Amino acid sequence: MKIGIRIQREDFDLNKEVTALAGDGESGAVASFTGHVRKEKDLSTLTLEHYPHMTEAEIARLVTEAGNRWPLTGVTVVHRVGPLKPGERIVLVAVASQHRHAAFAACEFLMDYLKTHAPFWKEEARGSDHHWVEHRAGDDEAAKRWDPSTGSG
Amino acid sequence: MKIGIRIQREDFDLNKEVTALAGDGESGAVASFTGHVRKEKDLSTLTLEHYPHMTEAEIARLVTEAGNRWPLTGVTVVHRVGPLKPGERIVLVAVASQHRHAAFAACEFLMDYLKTHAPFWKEEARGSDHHWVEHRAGDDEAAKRWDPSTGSG
Amino acid sequence: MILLYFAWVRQKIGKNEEQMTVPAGDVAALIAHLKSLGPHYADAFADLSRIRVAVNQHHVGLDAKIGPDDEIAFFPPVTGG
Amino acid sequence: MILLYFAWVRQKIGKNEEQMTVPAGDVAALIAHLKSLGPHYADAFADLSRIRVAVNQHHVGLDAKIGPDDEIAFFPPVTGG
Repeated sequence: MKIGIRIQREDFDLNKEVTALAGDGESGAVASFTGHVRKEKDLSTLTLEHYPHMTEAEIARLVTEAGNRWPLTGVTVVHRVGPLKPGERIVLVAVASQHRHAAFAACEFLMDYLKTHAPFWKEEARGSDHHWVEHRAGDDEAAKRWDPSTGSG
Repeated sequence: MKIGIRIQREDFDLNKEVTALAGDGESGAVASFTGHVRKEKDLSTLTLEHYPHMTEAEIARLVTEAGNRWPLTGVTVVHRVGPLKPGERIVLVAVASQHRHAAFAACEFLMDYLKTHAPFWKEEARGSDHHWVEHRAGDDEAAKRWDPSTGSG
Repeated sequence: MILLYFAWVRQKIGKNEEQMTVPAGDVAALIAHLKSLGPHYADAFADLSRIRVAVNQHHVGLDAKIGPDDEIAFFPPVTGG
Repeated sequence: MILLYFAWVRQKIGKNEEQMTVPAGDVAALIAHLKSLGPHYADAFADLSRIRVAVNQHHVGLDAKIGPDDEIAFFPPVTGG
């Protein structure tokens, strides 16, 4: 399995990332997710902070878990940090497989776990007000779906 | 909901398509799927034929159905026709929403229905042998998951 | 009515499309008529489990009614995506 | 041990990281010790339901054992993706 994990300030080129994953013809299916900063009243900047080294390590653990659960040929995760404007991309998770349902499931699993496990924090600037985004309980529920011990996965 | 449906011989730029869908900040989530020609023993060319006009009409019906089922802000479907080489992209389905689970579900729904409803046919060339790809029963099963009348969706 | 053929149905029959005038009826009756026109047609329609039909660009079953102004397409189960 | 603070935990305490020597024990004991160091710490750790902990870059609970060579990080529930 090809694995690429990058934390960076710069934007990414989705076309390049997907071509790098699947352009060799080894996998027929690539499911991708991109998260974007939503335009909201007064929101001028969303700034992402992270825990260097742990971020990469935690994402690598999640990718390994995904590779254990589904037959994947490659995973690319790119997560941006620093200040972002409405409409800009925050995150890319791209999963290649020979089977489209495996690619979709693993991509959704990775997003759900990234939201609950990867050490990133978002701070919103609205006018002169800065505040930290609160963790959403719905994200915990989403991640629990994948945990067989909860009986709902 | 922004809707884009294109049948074309040329490749597409995934980055551009996703930026067009979500670069305005109206939707926070874009789930995308790209299908690629797999490299297989002796496979030299995969040629796609379609039923002009019905293809676009049928995909438009599927997109409308997806928009009825999930809160979507945009859908782009690009399907290539003509001769393709191993590793080349065949299809893009990109779905934008304010909610990532809606984006994922609608993207997978559209792929499952595209595989069973959109009038495309693949012919493989292996050396001097040409043959039409057989429809996969597994694709019918996948599409049935979304049909409440079957009791399994 | 106009008849359209795709993929191996097109190859077996040896044409993309043709105009035809037949009495009003359903798709099954049209197929029975086509099979009587010669061995190419008989071969194309030999196994109806492998044939799909669209009338005016909508998927239909063999019992769909058809009339003189309809566009009727015959093709194998689809394999796109 | 080295302590790291992120997001509003970092802002409340007023530093990114610090070295500290405390008796071996668990995370809960370390937090109790930190809260005794002054109002900034007491404020940061006032509601432990809002605090998450990593030891050596792995998520852990408050009962995790820690030693002198460990890297211990305190932060709010994560909000990436």
